[in-house]
Amino acid sequence: MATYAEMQQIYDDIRGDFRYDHELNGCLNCGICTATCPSAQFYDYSPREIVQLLWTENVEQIYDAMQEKIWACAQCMTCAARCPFKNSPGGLVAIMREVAIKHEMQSAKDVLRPFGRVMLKLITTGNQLSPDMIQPDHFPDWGPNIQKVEGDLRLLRKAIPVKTLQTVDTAWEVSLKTSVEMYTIWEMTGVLRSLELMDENLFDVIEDFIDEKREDYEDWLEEQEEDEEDDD
Amino acid sequence: MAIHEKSLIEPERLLKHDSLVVDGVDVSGHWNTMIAPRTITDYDDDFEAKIQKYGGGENVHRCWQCGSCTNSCTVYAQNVQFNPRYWIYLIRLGLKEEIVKDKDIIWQCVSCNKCTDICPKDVRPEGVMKALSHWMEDEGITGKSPSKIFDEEFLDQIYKTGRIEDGKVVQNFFKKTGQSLFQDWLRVFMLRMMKGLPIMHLMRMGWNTVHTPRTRSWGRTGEVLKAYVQEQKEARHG
Amino acid sequence: MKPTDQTPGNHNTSAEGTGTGAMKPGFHNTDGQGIAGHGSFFQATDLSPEDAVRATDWVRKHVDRRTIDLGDRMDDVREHMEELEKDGQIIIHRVGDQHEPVSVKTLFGWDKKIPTKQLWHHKSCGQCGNIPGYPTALLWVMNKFGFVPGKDYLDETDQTSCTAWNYHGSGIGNVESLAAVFLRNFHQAYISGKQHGHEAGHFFPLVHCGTSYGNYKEIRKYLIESAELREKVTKILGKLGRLVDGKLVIPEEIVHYSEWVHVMRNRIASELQTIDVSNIRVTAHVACHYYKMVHEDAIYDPTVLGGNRTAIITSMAQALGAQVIDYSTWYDCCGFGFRHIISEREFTRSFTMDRKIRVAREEANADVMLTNDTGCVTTMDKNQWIGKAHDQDFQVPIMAEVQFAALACGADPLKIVQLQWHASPCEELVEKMGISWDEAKKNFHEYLKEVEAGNIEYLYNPELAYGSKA
Amino acid sequence: MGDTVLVVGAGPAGLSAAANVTAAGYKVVMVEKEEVLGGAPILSGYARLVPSGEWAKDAIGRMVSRVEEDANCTVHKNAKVTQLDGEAGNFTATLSNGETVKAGAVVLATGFTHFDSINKPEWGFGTYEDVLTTTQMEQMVSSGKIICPSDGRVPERVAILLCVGSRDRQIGREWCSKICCTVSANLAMEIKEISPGTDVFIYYMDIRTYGLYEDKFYWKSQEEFKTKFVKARIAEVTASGDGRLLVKGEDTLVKRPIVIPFDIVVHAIGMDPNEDNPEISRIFGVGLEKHGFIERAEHYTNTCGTTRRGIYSCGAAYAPETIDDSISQGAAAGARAVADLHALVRKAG
Repeated sequence: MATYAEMQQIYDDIRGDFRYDHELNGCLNCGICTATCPSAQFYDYSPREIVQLLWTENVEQIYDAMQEKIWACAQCMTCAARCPFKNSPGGLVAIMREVAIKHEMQSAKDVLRPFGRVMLKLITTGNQLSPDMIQPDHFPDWGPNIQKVEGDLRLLRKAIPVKTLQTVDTAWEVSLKTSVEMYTIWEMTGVLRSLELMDENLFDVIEDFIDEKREDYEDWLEEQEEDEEDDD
Repeated sequence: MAIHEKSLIEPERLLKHDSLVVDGVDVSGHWNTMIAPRTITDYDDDFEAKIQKYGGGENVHRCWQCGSCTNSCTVYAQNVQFNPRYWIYLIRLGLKEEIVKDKDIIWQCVSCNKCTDICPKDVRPEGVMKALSHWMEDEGITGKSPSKIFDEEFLDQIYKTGRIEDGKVVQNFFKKTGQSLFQDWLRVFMLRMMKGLPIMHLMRMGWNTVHTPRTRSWGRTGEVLKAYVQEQKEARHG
Repeated sequence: MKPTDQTPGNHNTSAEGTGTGAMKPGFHNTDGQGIAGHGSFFQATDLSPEDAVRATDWVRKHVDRRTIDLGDRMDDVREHMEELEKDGQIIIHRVGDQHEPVSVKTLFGWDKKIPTKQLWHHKSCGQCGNIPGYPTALLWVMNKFGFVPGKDYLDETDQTSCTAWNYHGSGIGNVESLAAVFLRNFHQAYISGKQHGHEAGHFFPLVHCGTSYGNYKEIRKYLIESAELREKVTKILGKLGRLVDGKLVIPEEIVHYSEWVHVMRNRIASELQTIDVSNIRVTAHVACHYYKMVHEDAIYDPTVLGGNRTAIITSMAQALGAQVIDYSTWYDCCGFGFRHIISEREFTRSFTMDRKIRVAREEANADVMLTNDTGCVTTMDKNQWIGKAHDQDFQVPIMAEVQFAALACGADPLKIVQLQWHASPCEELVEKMGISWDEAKKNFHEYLKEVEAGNIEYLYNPELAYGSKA
Repeated sequence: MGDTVLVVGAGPAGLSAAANVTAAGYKVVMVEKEEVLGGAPILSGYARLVPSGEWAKDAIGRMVSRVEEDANCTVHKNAKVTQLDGEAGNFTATLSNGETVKAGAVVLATGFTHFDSINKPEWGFGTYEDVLTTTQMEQMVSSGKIICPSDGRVPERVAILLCVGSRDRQIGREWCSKICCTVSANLAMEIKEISPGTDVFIYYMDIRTYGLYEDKFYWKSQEEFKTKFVKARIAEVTASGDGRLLVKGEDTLVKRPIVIPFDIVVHAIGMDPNEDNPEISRIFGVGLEKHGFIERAEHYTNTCGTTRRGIYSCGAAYAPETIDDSISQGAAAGARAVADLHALVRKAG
């Protein structure tokens, strides 16, 4: 359990996000957001209550909501499109999630764990999903008919008449240079640092991968230069 | 894969086959788990009128949800789940399922009547709590409350004899509620009472408990009374 | 009212009476008391459909229904972009005449330019990984119009996902990273023409993914609003060599593929369609991130759904002549939920079955549900089989509107529309459209042998995918 | 001319202003853009008025005939002011019918425009025939029959949604329209009176039946006519497969989402600034406040003033207003205009 000062700091961090005033103008407790919220149909979760907690600066219950409730949000943003006050409850939840990560909250770690494969793929390749991630044995609940033509995945991907899609371990082929540019973005915007806080093992794996790819790219650049010299 | 936000779902809304194969695929447990929605999809338009037919519930439609009753409530001060304002709202819209969730606390009203005193629209929340309790008993949602059993014993004696014998009421009440007659407090109570009463009075009480005399020329009055009460009840609740 | 037999609001779409101050015949009550149907005598008894239209029609005297003054709170981000450009802070990647744009109206009646040519395909990771028929159907339709790959469109490897799925799912990421990814991708779009001998700005980005589209629009707003964010991101893009004259490049419009389909719908129907789909009952599901994020920028068309709901998907289905059927959860999300579809699957499948698939079957008796985003197709397509576990076997085929359009234009359901990747019963729809699934499947198996032998048929020259080497 | 007041708009406020000016012995030229006098209550066919309970036709009709029978009042129907020259004490107005009017003072009683529900498309107006506005429901009440426009059946349930076009930043309506709570409570009673088998539900955020409207409308509607007030602002209205309407909201007291079937949904539409206000502002040279209503001058010593000397305003031209208060304000504006003329006479004398 966090101290009051820590909870206050968490609230201050939420409040300090430059989007905060944009996403929260006030609240008349009308319930339109919750009415349109898919999660509210199934969970005891209510964007109205989240907004009310923030609006009334209830730091203890804000902290409480960050243990579990904020992760129920489906981020569909229907609430934002509907709110008569032009608040964005979903946007506020996004800020709260970022702050949960910054404060290394357990809820954020729990939520991230099953997302690890997506994170790995995303950060190393710039794609978030790949065909080889969708294997029937990973998704028994998607049924036996997960695809209608049986056969080797590699071959079926080759049968897509678009060159960039004939891949198996990425959704589309991403050039090496592009991936390396992404790594710079991850570093400079603190994304890798966030990941390190959340899952050190995953971070280590990703860092090794990044180093390797960067070396590949350096090698490739040298080759290019040599080629050019040869051309001269 | 466990549901991370499981505490946000009432257990009865989780639909799950522990062991299930569909089209040759093993989808046991969480692979087939589904959640039933918590959305309210209709009102029971007749429910308010039903409660209004119970004594005390007549004014429930006047409520405008100011919350004075809950704020002033003696029980609420002990248990914030005890919320007359909320139940009144549920009655008005006929949201029975929500009411039933609180079946184990609604009867706890102590009839202090502070709510009725403070209500700006004369809803008489105390009466509504009684009406609601009685409805739940009639529907079999809750068992008979001790006070209901007491009332019945009381009435039964009236019907039979036109009068009540305190000793017998207590005796039968204890029997019907499955409580032992030999309770310490009762023993002390009886002993002290006996000490203070004239001997003739005590003897008459003892005699009456055994012989249960009837009010003079009571005749069929009890039967007529009983039939009338039943008639009234049927007229109210149909 | 028989909503199952008619499109919602289609009683509003009659040709006359939508213009400036237009009044239909019979608008005035004969007793002289009524102005534009405002009469004191409500024409309520036994209304014919025409009279029912009239009963609600007085509002249509308003000229431009949604050109409402929203004060300072709803201003057009594009105007601020112009100011920033004048101020020398950014470069706008404009939709020019060479892109042969079509102008459409958005929610508040503002104009939006949709380029129809010289498009840079900005792919969707979910589509490409999971529903490849999405991009192939789109490219195939463009080829059918005679588009020249490398000139009229470009599909290349120098692009990444928008990364917003991850952000919305896990919370890892931030506005700066999303902004840097957005600007990096769109800078590449801006300069991509050069490698093929065109000017900078030749290709205009066409975003395939609904979430990318919503995310980019939101991020663009933040970029325009916040000098601090621009400064931070300029540093990053500078390091990547992704500035032009030291400035950020921001597109004038952010364009979703379904908007392209919308503006091309009549040409698709008149020039390409070969199959009659008038017997097909269509339900539409519009991606939340298409019309709920930065909602002032979504397309609304008075001739589609009375302009009361966003036009895309419905407009395509109507142009092809299909029956579009309303259903009560039209506005609902699909249940994707970003993290939910991976790690909170109980929610996703429950929501999609209860609020979408069941309703489409029971209320609309739909032959197909059309949508315009990866997440929605995946969610509704893959999660309906498990309904069988709890007596919810509703069987509604799910696909993108562009896949449906390609089918209607004679595309091969497997080779082109790639329906083999779908779990929902698309076979039934294909058969109902008069296409033999079995034959298509047989042909496809034959084709797989060719592929194995290295004889692959491409929609464009594969070399084009590699603009810059590496 | 120094003995004439130009009154623009012949609704309750304008009719009241005109009558008060002539009562003080001065002349009125009245300009009305529609072909009948009476303003919104007549043009939109209101049923019985709040709080008098009189039929609009009778109540406002008396105001109309009082002015029409007044020899000192000249009325131009189907006409607009297209140009206003001069200054306080000496205005010259050119009308669209070619006439010219000289007046010492001007009263703008130009009223409001009903909110157009089409701007709130997710609430189903214009999509479903059984979604109506309060003005349409008033018309139905006037017709004496409560039925679903789609198929003529008697509705089992009617929902009235408050704050349609009011208190909504999404669509740039940040004001409370003041009258809708009371009008809706009144309408619920009228519906129940005509159709006792119909239950009426009012969906609200908070109820603003201020002053004496409280017991006469809110309480009465609830206690005597069994109107149910549900604390939820509705998010969307769609139709179910059986043709009934579904209203989707969150019951904020039960804290659960609701999707409830109804037969008719009524939008309690708010009051927009007169859609002609930009034009009115330009022609008369008066300012508009930020929402688009006519801007008030300093109120304490310049009651009914606008930003231009010699031009006064009243009623719903300023802000959402009740009929009764519009009439009072019209009288006040008339008095202010007369005071100006009187000052001219004294100056001339």
